[in-house]
Amino acid sequence: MLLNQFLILGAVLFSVGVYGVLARRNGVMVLMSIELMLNAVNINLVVFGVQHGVVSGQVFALFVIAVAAAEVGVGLAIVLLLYRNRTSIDVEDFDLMRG
Amino acid sequence: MEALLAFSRPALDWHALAPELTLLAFGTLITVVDIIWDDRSKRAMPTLAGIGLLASLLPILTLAVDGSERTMFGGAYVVDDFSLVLKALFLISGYVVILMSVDYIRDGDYYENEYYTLMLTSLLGMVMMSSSRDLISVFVALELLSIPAYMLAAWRKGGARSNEAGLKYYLMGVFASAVMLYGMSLVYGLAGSTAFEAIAQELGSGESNPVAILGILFILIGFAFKVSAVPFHTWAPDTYEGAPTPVTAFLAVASKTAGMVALIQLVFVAFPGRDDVVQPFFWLIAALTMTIGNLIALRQNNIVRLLAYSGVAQGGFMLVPFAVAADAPARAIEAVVIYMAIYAFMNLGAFTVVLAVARKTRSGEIDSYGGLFQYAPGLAVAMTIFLAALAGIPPAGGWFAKFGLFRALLDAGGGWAAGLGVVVAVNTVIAFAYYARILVQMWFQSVPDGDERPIAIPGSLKAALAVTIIATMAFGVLPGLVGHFGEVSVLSALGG
Amino acid sequence: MWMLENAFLIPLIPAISFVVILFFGKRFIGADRVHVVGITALGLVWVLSAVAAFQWTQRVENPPPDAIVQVQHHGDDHGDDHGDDHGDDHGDDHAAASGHSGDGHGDGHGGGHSSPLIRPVISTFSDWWSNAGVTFAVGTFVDGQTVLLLMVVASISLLVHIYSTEYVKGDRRYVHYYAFLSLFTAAMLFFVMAQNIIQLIVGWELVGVCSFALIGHWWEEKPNTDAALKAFLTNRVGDVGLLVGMIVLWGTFKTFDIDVINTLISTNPGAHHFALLVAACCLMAAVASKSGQFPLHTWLPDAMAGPTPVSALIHAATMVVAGVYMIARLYPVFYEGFSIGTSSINLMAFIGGFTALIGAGLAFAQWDIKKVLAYSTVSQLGYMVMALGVGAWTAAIFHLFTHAFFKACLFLGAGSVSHAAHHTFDMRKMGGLRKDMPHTYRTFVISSLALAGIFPFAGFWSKDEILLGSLVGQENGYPLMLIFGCAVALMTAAYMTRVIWYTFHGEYRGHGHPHESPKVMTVPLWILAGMAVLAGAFNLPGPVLEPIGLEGLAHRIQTYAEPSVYLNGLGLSHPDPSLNMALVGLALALSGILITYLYYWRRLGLHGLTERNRYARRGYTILENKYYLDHLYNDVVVETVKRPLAKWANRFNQNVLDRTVNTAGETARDVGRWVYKWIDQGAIDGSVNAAARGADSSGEGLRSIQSGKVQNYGQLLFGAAAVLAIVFVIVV
Amino acid sequence: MEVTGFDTWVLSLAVFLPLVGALVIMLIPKVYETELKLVALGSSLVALVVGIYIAIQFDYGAAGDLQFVVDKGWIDVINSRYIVGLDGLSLPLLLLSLVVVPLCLIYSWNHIPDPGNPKAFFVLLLILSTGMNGSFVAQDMILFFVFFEIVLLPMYFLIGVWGGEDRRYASLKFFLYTLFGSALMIISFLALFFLSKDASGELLQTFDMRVLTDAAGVGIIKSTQVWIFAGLFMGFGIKVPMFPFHTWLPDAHTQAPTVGSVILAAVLLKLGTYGFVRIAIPFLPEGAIAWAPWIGLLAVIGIIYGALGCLAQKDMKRLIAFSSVAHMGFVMLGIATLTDFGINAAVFGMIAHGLITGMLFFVAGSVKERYHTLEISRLGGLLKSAPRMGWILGFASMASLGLPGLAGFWGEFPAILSAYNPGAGLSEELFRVYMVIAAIGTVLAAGYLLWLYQRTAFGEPTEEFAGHEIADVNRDEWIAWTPFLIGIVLFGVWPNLIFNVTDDVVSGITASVEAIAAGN
Repeated sequence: MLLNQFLILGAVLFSVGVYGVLARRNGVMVLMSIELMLNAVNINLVVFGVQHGVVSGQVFALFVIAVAAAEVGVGLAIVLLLYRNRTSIDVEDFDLMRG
Repeated sequence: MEALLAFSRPALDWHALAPELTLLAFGTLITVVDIIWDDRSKRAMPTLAGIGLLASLLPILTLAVDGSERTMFGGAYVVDDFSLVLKALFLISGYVVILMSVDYIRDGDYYENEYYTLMLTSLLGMVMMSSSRDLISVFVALELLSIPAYMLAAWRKGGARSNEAGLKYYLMGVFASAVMLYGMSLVYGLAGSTAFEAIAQELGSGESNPVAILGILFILIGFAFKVSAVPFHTWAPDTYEGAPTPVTAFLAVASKTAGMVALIQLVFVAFPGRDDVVQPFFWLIAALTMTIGNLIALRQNNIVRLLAYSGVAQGGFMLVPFAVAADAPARAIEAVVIYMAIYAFMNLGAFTVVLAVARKTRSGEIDSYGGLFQYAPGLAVAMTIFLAALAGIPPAGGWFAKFGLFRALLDAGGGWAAGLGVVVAVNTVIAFAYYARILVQMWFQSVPDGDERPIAIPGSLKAALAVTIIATMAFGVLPGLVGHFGEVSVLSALGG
Repeated sequence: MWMLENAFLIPLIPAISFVVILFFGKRFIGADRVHVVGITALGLVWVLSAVAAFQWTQRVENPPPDAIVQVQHHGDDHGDDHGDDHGDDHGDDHAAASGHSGDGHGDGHGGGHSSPLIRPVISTFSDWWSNAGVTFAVGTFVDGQTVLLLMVVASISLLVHIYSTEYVKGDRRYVHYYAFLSLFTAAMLFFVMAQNIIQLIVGWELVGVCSFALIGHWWEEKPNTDAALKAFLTNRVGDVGLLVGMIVLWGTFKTFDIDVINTLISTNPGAHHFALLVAACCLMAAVASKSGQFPLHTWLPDAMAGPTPVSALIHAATMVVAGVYMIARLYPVFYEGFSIGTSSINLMAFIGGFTALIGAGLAFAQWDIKKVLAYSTVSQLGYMVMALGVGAWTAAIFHLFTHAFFKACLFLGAGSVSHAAHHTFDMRKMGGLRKDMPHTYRTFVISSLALAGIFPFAGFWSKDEILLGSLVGQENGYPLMLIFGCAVALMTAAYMTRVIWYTFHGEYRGHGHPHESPKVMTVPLWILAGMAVLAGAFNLPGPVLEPIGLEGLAHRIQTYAEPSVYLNGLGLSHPDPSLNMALVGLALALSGILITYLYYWRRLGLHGLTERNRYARRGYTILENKYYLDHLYNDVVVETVKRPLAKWANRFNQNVLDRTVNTAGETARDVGRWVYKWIDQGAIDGSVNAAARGADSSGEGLRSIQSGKVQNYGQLLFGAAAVLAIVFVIVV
Repeated sequence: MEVTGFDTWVLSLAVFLPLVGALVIMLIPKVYETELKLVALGSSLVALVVGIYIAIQFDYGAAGDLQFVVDKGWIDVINSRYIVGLDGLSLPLLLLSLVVVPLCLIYSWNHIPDPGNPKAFFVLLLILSTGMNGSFVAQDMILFFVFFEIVLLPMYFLIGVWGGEDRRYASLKFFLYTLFGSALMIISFLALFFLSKDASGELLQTFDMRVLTDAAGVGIIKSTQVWIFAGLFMGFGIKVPMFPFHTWLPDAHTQAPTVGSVILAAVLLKLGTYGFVRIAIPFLPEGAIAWAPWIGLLAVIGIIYGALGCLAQKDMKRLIAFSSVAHMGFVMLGIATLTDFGINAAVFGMIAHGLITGMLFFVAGSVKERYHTLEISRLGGLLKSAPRMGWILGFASMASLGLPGLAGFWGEFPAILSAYNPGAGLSEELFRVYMVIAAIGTVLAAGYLLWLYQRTAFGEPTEEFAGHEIADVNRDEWIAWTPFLIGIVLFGVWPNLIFNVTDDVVSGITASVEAIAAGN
């Protein structure tokens, strides 16, 4: 099967996600990028699972999806909180504490 | 349909799971109680949470007495002495944190019940972490302990700093766990299984495979983030400063310990054969963490921030034994476990004093400690003991922790180990330089604002202080106590 | 022989009196009556010393069997005495020793009167200290040399105690004064009966401290304390030599016991020559500092800042001879080290002779009477050292003996003078005192004659032996030393005459009315003067006594005091008395007096010295038109003696030696300051602090990582991860 | 000697009684000042009595063996045990530390230095005392390490709280130096633990000093020994302190309160030299032989250097502090020779230096208290304004410059003497050069001490203080000082009191070193 292609897809997705996290300044976009990374992982897991012919990979993927949902929930809550207090979701603005 | 019904429940060892279940039960209980009588229940909450923790200690004791090693879910979840020791440690430190929180949370009129629920949930994650021997369970445990922690960090929802702390912790956390997951996926891909034993067999075999190295590194980095090792520590100071102080204590002790536990299992159970990657990696990380953490700490003026960096440096000390994981595994594990145990108490103690003092001075600046010895000699002496312990000066406990490191290093022997030993020695000195700044303020300076009214310390804080002081001194004078736990945990962790 | 075994009592008594005076003096005895304690103690000491001396003579005259070292069974005997100290090679001990001792008798002191070799009385008391399981005892070592010194110290110290009751009456620190006199006496006695070289060191240092304390007795005035410090520090410099030298001895013989060391050398001469040379040179430094030998003598004149009786006791009669005493005590070391037996010039002899010369020269340049006497002491000590250097052991000790008395007498006389003349020592403020203080005058003159070496005064005999010794030497003579000796003999007579002139003749140039000192001061003077006359009788050469049929009494000091038990082994020989040498010496002394006399009394003096009052009358007229007389006689005396030698010596002394000593201290301090400022605070401490600052600032720098921007954190995290990944993938 | 009944715990008693006293005091409220002072003095005195009992019971015939040994389990995990015991080497030092503390308490009875607070002051002194006593009797390396470290914090606070103007800097410096040293020391201890083998080549894996002494480093190859010794050298050398690690000492001494300086000089510095004699040399003979020339070199440098430092000082106390560097130089020279003479002299030197320099610091403290300055140029005429104190200062100076008949001499002379032919095949030429340099050091010692004395005691008081009434030695001072003065004279007159006790132990040590040296 096309193992390498899937892996490359995963890698590309992951990289895009990383870029998004590090470059985008909009908090929501950052969250989305993280989702991208997680999904890259999922692709890997599923593909490897298929390749090895074991189910555990897909199970792992399911866990990841579930956890990701929870994470994003918390993330959005925090972003909302910040927006309420600071009327901004630009992650660059939040540097009260440094040094 | 058939498939659905075909599901057969895996065999559960209820005794082994009792601690987790008890925690879970109390977590939900708190929520339920809160729903039933909301405001009237506030006072009961901390008590309830405390009882919950103590209650879940009981099965741990019975299990310890029983002593047999119990494995479940195809080796994904193991209850052995090692895990028991650490579960106990988590629960006790959690209990101390709750003692610290009571008045803080109440006075700040934040949500109380949710606070304790989350605290218990996070602890549940840690307790699970110490038993996980499988990528999936490790991952789940990690997230279970992290997600509530994100919320706790942002607890003061009105406070901009608290929000920011939460945000930073959250973003970095999930980013790190994403990286870690990617590593896990690669490792899984090579091993074809998520169980540690299997991974050990697959990856353990000699020749180096770039993908494997990448996977291992990413996983390790994920947890290096958790234990705030340089250069993955950046979130820690900001989060510690911004988060509510009890939460900071919780993060600095419990969640860091959890990360260490995960690392122990990964390094000694999952990647025992890969010392070519593991040892240099940790040598580098440990040296960096100690040194940079200490150096930056020299320049801090906010005590919480100073303790944060000191915590980073302490984490570096804890990472030292991993650098000789393969050469002296037994001593290494022992050293880490002992260090974690002692560190938990001395650091919690320090934070407790900070809380108590802050009740009067309402400030986190080091200068605000001026003349503490004059108006609150008790607190000053307590703080002195904790700082001495952190600096590793007998008879306060810390010396034995440091001793463990040196012991592991020299047992491994060789130039690299000795070199790291010297790095440790130098860092001990640097570390005392900034601990001394607090001592100087407390003992040598006069009170900045001449008010010398003694500090009223609420009972719960007194209790927390008592526990931590007694533990710290006991570990220092009779290190055998903690040493024993270190020993038993070694045997089981190495499958002995 | 009881006294000889229990000699430790002798130093013990003054030690006790020190404690009593210091701690109970003021309260229980009364500040003005403490001298009673001291004098009583010294009286006791004197009696005991006398007993010891008598018992020693008995031991020599009819020795108990165990005291004799049979020349024939020399080696074996020692074998018994000193156990395994040198258990080997008895055979050649035997031969060598007996041979030497044989000819030692042959040309020994005229009458061929042979004395058996008497072993000293050594008694040890307790385990003083111990090392490597070996314990080292403290004990006493009594032989003729010891008892001789005991007598000298006891007598003079006693007289000084008595004399001081008047001299320092009403002093602000009367108690301390007597306390330290006692302590000094104790230390000195302890030193002379030292059984091992450690004890030598101890006594040596203790007397030094007492001298420090007594020189600085009037410490309110800075000059006094400076003098005290100078004395102590100069002696410390010498003590380096002492320590090292003694250590070398220990390293060579692995024992501290003086008797063993001496025996080992004398029974096996020639062994470890080099080690002995090193030891001897080091010890010479110590001698130079303690006994005021060139070039470390400069402290001695300054030491005159102390009270005069102290100068008499410490800086003339006793402490300053400690060096000489040590050489005599460890004579085999020096004899072998400097190979005195074979050479015709050696370090010790030269230093001694040279010191004698410059000392005498300097005595001319002084106006302070005590300084004249101080330089005279330097010069006479040089004599003794020179004598030891040429192998004339007995002569040296004999001279030490006689010199102690007449020099003490001179100092006390000077003290009495200043007591009369308003506490000045400047001879220009004196003059014509002989009428006012006849006793002082007479005693002073007697001792001066003794010092000048005029027949039949004590100095004549001892100085004669020294000159004789350097003439004959051992295997070959010491011509240079002889020349030095003769020159000094002449100069000594000369400067003493000068002193007498300025002090007692002419007319009184001071103010006030001088008066004779009370009996308590003059009686000691007379006693000492008496000794200055008679002391010579203790070692008269045989020929002198033959006419009166007393040759049995000849060479008493040589017989009793000389440790032949060691010296014979070295083959030390004694020159036969020579009339010519005696005459030459006498002639030199007389001519010295004569020239000076001419210088001050004009040529009429040539008629002789018998009718005093006439020359006195001349004296006044001389003073009226002094100028052209000076001009006249400068050509004769000053140009030949004073200018060249004295002035040069003085300049050298003041500008070179003295300045070196002083500037040494200054430079040490400057070096100290420099090192402290630059090395200690600068380099060492600085580097440490710099490291600390470095840590601090690097911490500051690292803080910039913590930008507070979450995305920078992320970049750092992922960047680090990537870098690590790449590195490991490549490396591993 | 089999230990029975009371004797099994006398040592622990002597060690921990002061600590008990400290705990009791902590419970007494501040206001009962006299009571807590009494408790402090009482506990330290009882400890002293126990010490005297020990000294009486001590079997001097077997001074070479450990006596009153107690061997109980402590940290089984790392096989470290609670082993205490004392032999001829420990006994004098233990007594010294037992004697010094109560005297310091008495001295500070009525004048606690600013900012007062006798409670804390006495508590710290007592904790300090426990640490010092323990270090001298501990026979297990870990136990030794713990006691060795316990003294740090109390001294840190004594200097930092009750010290002079520059106290923060001084105290921190003192602490960091020592901490660094002891960190390296513990590394070396562990290396010994893991590497030591017994004669049959079995790994010992013990911290028991007795065992390691017997093992005498067999089975540890030379290069390793040298490295381990280096660690110990840092640990102990900084404590001594040896050039060039000495710079903490003058600051600490100058800033510390009087009794702080006294204890520092009298006991704390001895921990370092004691460590060399007790641990470094017997455990690692080959390392010792390899290091000896360098130690000797640093020692003689220290001698000259400390003296020069003294000559430069303008402050009396700082001068005395620098003189410590010189004196410890003699001690270290003695140790470096690896001979009985040398090491015996070193031990004697420790005691003598403790008494003499302690005495000098006492006087300096009292002078400071009366004149409110220690600037030498401003002092003067002490003999006139306070004769007795002047006398004591003179006496102590004389003792300090190594006057025979007083204690100082017996620390110096045999040390110099031992350098004439060093043991264990060390280069004679080299050490003879050291010997001469050291001997010259004695001259400088006389120089700075007498100059000090001349400038402070002799002459007339400076007009600044001419009018003032300067009180002479008072009762407390007499009580505190007399034992020192007696000790200085007693040991000076009859040195065997100490040599006799230490000799056996020292002979044992040197014997093993010689054996090793002969072996290769």
